Amino acid sequence: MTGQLKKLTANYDEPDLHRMEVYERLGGYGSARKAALDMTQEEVLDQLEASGLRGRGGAGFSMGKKASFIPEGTMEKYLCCNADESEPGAFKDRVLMQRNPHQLIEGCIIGAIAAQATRAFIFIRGEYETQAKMLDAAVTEAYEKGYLGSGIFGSQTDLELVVHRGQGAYICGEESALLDALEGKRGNPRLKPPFPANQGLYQGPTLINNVETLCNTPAIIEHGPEWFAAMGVDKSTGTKMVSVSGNVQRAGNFEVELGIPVREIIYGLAGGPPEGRDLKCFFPGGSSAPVLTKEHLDLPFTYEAMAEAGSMLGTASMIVVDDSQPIVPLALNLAGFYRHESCGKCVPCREGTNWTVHMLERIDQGDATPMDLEIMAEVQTNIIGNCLCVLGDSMAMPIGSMIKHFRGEFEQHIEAARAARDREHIRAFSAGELAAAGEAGPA
Amino acid sequence: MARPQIKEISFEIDGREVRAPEGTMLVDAAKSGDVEIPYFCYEPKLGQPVGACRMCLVEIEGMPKLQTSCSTPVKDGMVINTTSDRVKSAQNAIVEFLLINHPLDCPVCDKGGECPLQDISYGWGGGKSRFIEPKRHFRKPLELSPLVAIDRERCILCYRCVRFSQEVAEDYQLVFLERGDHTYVGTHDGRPYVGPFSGNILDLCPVGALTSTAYRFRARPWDVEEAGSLCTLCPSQCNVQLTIRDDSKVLRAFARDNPEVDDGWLCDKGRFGYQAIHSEERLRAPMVRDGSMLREAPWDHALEQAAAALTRAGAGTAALAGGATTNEEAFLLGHLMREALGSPHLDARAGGALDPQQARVLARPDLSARVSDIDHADVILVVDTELVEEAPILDLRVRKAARRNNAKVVTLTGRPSSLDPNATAAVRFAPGAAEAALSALAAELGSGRATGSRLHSRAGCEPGAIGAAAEVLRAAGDVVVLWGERISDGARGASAVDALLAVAGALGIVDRPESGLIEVPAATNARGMREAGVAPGLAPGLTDAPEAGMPAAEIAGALGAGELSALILLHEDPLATHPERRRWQTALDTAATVIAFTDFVTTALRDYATVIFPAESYAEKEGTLTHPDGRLQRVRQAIGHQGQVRPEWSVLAELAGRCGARPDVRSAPQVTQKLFATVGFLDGLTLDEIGGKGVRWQDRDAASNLPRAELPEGTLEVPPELPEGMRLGTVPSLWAGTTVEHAPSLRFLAPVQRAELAPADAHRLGVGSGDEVEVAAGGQRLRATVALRQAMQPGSVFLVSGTADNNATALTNGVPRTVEITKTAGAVNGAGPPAAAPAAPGPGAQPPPV
Amino acid sequence: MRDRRTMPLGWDEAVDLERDPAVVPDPAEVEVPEALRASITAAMQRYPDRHSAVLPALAAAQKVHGWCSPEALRQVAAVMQVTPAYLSSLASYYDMLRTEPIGSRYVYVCTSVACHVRDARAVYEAIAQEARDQELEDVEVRNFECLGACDMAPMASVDGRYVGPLSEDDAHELVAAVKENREVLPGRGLGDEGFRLPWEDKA
Amino acid sequence: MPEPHTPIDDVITVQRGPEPGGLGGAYRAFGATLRGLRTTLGRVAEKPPTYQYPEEKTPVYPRFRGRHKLQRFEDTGLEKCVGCSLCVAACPAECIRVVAAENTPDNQVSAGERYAAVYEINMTRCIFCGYCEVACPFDAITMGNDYEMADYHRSDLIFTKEMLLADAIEKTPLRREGE
Repeated sequence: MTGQLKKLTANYDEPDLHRMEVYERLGGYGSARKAALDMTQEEVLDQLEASGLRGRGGAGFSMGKKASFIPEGTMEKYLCCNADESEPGAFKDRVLMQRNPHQLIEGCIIGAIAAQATRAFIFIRGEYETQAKMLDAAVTEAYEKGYLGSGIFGSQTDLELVVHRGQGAYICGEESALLDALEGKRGNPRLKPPFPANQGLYQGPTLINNVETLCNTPAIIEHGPEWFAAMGVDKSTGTKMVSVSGNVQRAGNFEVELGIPVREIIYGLAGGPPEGRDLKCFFPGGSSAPVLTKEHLDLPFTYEAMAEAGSMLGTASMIVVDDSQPIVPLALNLAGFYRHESCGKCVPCREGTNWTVHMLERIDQGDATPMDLEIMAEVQTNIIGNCLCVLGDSMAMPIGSMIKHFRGEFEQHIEAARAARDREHIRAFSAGELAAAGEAGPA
Repeated sequence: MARPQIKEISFEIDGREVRAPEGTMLVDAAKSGDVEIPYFCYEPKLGQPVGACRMCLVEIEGMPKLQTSCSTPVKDGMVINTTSDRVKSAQNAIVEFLLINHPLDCPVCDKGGECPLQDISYGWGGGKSRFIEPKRHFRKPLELSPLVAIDRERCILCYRCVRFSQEVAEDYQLVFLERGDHTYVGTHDGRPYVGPFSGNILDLCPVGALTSTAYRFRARPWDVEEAGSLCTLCPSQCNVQLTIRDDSKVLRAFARDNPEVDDGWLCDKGRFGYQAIHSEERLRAPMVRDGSMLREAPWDHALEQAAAALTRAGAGTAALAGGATTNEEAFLLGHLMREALGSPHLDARAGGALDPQQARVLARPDLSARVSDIDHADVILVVDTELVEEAPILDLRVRKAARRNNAKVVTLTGRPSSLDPNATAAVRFAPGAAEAALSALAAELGSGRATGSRLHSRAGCEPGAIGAAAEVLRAAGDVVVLWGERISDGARGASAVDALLAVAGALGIVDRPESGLIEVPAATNARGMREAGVAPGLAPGLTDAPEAGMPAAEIAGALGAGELSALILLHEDPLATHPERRRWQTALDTAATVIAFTDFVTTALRDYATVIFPAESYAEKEGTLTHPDGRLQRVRQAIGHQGQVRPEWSVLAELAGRCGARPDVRSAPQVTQKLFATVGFLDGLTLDEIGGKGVRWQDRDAASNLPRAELPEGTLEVPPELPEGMRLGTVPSLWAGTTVEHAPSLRFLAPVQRAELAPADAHRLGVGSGDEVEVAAGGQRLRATVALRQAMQPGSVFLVSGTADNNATALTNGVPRTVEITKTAGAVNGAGPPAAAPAAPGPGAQPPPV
Repeated sequence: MRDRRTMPLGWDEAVDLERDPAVVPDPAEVEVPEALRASITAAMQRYPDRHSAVLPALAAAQKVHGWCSPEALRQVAAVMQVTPAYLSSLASYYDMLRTEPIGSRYVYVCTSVACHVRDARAVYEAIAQEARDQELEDVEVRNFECLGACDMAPMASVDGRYVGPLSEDDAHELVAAVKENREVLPGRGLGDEGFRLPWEDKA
Repeated sequence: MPEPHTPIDDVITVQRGPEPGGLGGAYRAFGATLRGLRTTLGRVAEKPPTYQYPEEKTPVYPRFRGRHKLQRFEDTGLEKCVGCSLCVAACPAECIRVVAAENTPDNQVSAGERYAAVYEINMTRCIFCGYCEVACPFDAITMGNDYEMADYHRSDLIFTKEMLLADAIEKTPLRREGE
């Protein structure tokens, strides 16, 4: 199990793939047509469930199972595609939408059929202006063809699809916050329960899926669930887009089978750290995943193995950090990101991220003692599990893991910064004294 | 939708077995087991829980993570632990997080001593802080409105105030701005938060972030006593709690939750109106006219003068009662008039008397709804009343029903209603054409009583609008009809009420216990006064008066013509509230004697009164009031009488005695008992039974003593055609009147006259928003500022009534009236409409403390 | 041009008691540019609930007015029949909506983790310095959260066009191109004809 | 099962004085008197111990709780009291009355937002327990060592803020260290 296995991205080298005729020429929309005309909703649902496809947005929950939670009934149901890819390190959805927008639209149609939804929304982050424009164009093409709108593919099913642009808020990637944002509110996460499958958008049952998850569905319908389940290992079926970034020689997206060794991804596909550098640590699943170190390089890249190692696979966005990077500025950058992106709704996340940033700043400025490190570690545990959504945990877990793995470096940094600050004080003090005596040069 | 049935379940909390209604949130259910779970953001009155403060985390068996007990409904067999180490450490952590940016300025903070954050930090906090970074420091306090100051350092972002603004008042003016730790509570573009209910956020704030500019630093909880009473400033009769210092001064008023009346909210008039009690200008001693001057006089002299004048006038006396006249005062006024002076001419309504038979029909228990029925109604029909101005708390109630219980709202009004955005159907008719609109609605609902063709055009409605409203109503189960007293005004009033009853009949209200009508009257205790016999044709208990008297409008004529010679004004100034101001001016001028009970001497009284007795404020009064839904509630004395003020019941009794018919009463409760004994359907009622929350007389057995009254049958009269031209309508302002003028905090809200016009009419008249216009009718004219209203029916103009200057009563005469509108020269276009122009004295001009 | 402020605008300010409260404006009292009204109305029709159109409407108003000015919000409020405060609340929540007149165009420089380890801070500071030196006006230059292009780190988004990988040396040319309103670093924008990452060429 | 009773050693030995007669007898008869006389004679040379109050005053101990005093900040002259009313809450005799008000830029009385517009202590009721001093979070109220507050009218014994703020005329001497 090495190297890439291009299934999702099989046709990505095709020029003008984003145009309807090219996509259709390569067999596009066949699955959606099949699902709309030849299959019942239960069949679509069964196939998705049997494939073992797990949500690619981070939580890794079975997509078919999630769709099966949508209750029966006459109320309006909704499908939301979560294209608010904002996790530092993640850029796979951008590529999927940009290269092959019709694949996503087809996935939306299949997802909507499975969820019996008659309205679908693609919530795309506002920063992806180019991608949103391409999606808009593709949606228009699909409407013109009758693949969207009333009676799709000439069936009895209706489906309205709207591309909804966010305006810049990481938290809108959290599914309930996404719903609030889509309803025209501040994108604050909601309390759960009720879960979106029961009470989501406009209080109706709502299926929310990541771009990559939905993009996988056409192939499942086309080739059957067994074909999909045969790839990967155990419960981590199918191929997975892995985004590798940071201190590597060849950053980019790679489609791999789950179960491939981590070393193969970092060193094989991405070329490893730059010449003369060594790996310090890596985030296996975006910046909210606790960091892992060299000792974890030989683990297989699966949901289970990453969890066992104390981290998570998440969005499968690997950020590689080499040994030239000091840990404190990295932690500060990370904490600063989460402080900025915290919605401010719940106390532990709002105050905890803020406090953590303050403490890291003090550490960096030589204003801290090793006791502060203890407090910081405890603040992280106080955040974890006490928040309304996972954003607080997303900061607390990696910061906690950094303290765990690099406590020595933190302590050295504290001491070095203190020493530097003291030297500066002494210098300023003596300069001041000299100035007072009127003998000094420039102050 | 009927009231839900509640099932009891049992669960275990901290090792004890507890029973609670199913579906109750854990925080509330825990209380039945004497377990207190701390929380900040939870407040069921504000809608769905938000789970933002995370203070209420508990451990529930079978759930891996701690759960917020404010959002977890209790289920049968649940096992909950609120004292485990996990829960404790989470609670300590949250308190520590909350306090890292909360200043510890409790000694200075107004909330100190009654602060949930203080209490919870003591009870559930870790007792230490490890936050050594500098806290946020900002300028404080900052004004949020003339009534509310905000201290953003202290704010813990619990969502309560913004949820109130968004989900209860629905004014959506107070919001969270920015994000994350930068989040703060604010308004758009530095505008003040001004709305009729803004003061409620003061009660909601669990820390000292929002403080009342009127109460700021006036007292500590241990300096004061609380006194439960009733607000008598509008017909909503909200239950209030007054904060009293030194037994003599009201410092604050806040809501005393009564789900059957106010649901725990209070409007700003009720909250800050108490300031008028201590106004320097309040009358504190009797005054007697001495030539052209009114002079302060000893009580005995004033009583002697008044009694002599009344004895002289005898049956030539008339009386008007208004405002917050209690049932007891109304009863004694009736005694004074009918027994002592032999005059039947007493009235409490400005727009004309209610037909006695209709009064009895409307009082029927099966036809009347209780306020809480609004919560569970399928459809709420609002007929020609602007609730937010006339009975604000009912406006909140209707909004709640629509938002929380998906009740449909149908508005049938002349002026665009503030409830229109919540309404499933909104029908606009021409001002004064309620009769035609109701007849048309009755016809659409299939009532056989409605006749006449083109009813909707007689009502001036869009074709089809009434049909759409009827569509909503036809499908409904329980319907609550809120109707404004004004539909029964004027010459066609009786026919309009008949049409209303036809609608009620077509909706089958009589047969549905949770359906009914609620009248929204003009005067606070209109219902009580009517039932106590202050009406020209009604004796106490809604029985026919032995001798029918004149209604208010005729009294004015008779006084002007010299047929009557004396007038008693009990809390009433006819120039402010009655139509045909000109005619009343003549009447007051001609009357030989005018005896008034008032707390503030208005211009009219200063010019015309012979004797003025100081009226009690509601904080000094003892008595009962009757809510429009029939609930009798007690007004209780909270402070000693200020100055030389005497209980009014005793003054009325004394006057009656001096005029020859001394009533046998020696105390306020004795008057109450006498009233209850006289009014058949209040038979056997006691003050104890009324208690703190009141009692609806319709719910008591004695209600069967109500004189029998059958629903009218037979066809309705055909309503008249509409007059041509710009038809005038009026809308009262909540902020009109002496209370607001004399409460320093509220003064900025005193209304300024404005003419609301449809854009088409404005275009035709060549006026724009903010222009000054002159509105004229019947030789009278007044000035107003134009405000454009998209939803206004063309051909209508609405003016505010009750303003200090340019009162619309100058133009009204009780019938649909048309007016001429002309632009006045020299007005500047584009100067925004001074809807709530802040008056000169801001909060800085308040009187010194105590 | 700004770095992230220590505290947001308005935090330390009292309201102006002399002004009227901001209630839902009556449609008859506000003039709205026809194109803006049409685009907001169209957006409202796309959703089952008109409130969903708030973000598209604010984005449209921002295009017209350059920022979410009180006047812009009043216009949106009048068309959508919501209060201006509701819009203020949203406009200040989302990073791409500007509540101050700091430029009608933008340069966002990503400084999040993946770019951080590739020295993005220096790139941002160089661009910010260049912007000051070249007196760049009407353009919002700020460091931004992850823009989802970690493969081309460090990178920036110039009015939605992603350019990268950048180095400090690119700052001068980037700012000059923005200032002269011409294409920024042609060939190095994501989606440009034949755009390849440097190591893809090597491969 | 009750424990068996074990008698404890509770016998008290009574020490008796000398029996009558002899030297011991004499001591028994006059010993106490002589000892008393020794004290008396020992004081013969001393001056009378009467203090000529009020001309002469007994010094009080440093922690003696006498007349209250409201403090100001030495540097700014602002009052330390912010009118928080905690002393009122603490006072068991309910003899303090505080009415607070808000500082304005033109009228800055205390540091912070709040000041005591009225601060009264009813000295006829005060029991000088010192709880107010303990309760005060700003050390604004302290207890001096004056105890001479007698007056002819009760109303004069309601001390106003001005009286409490004024520099008290310290009439009572303080006991020196070790005195």
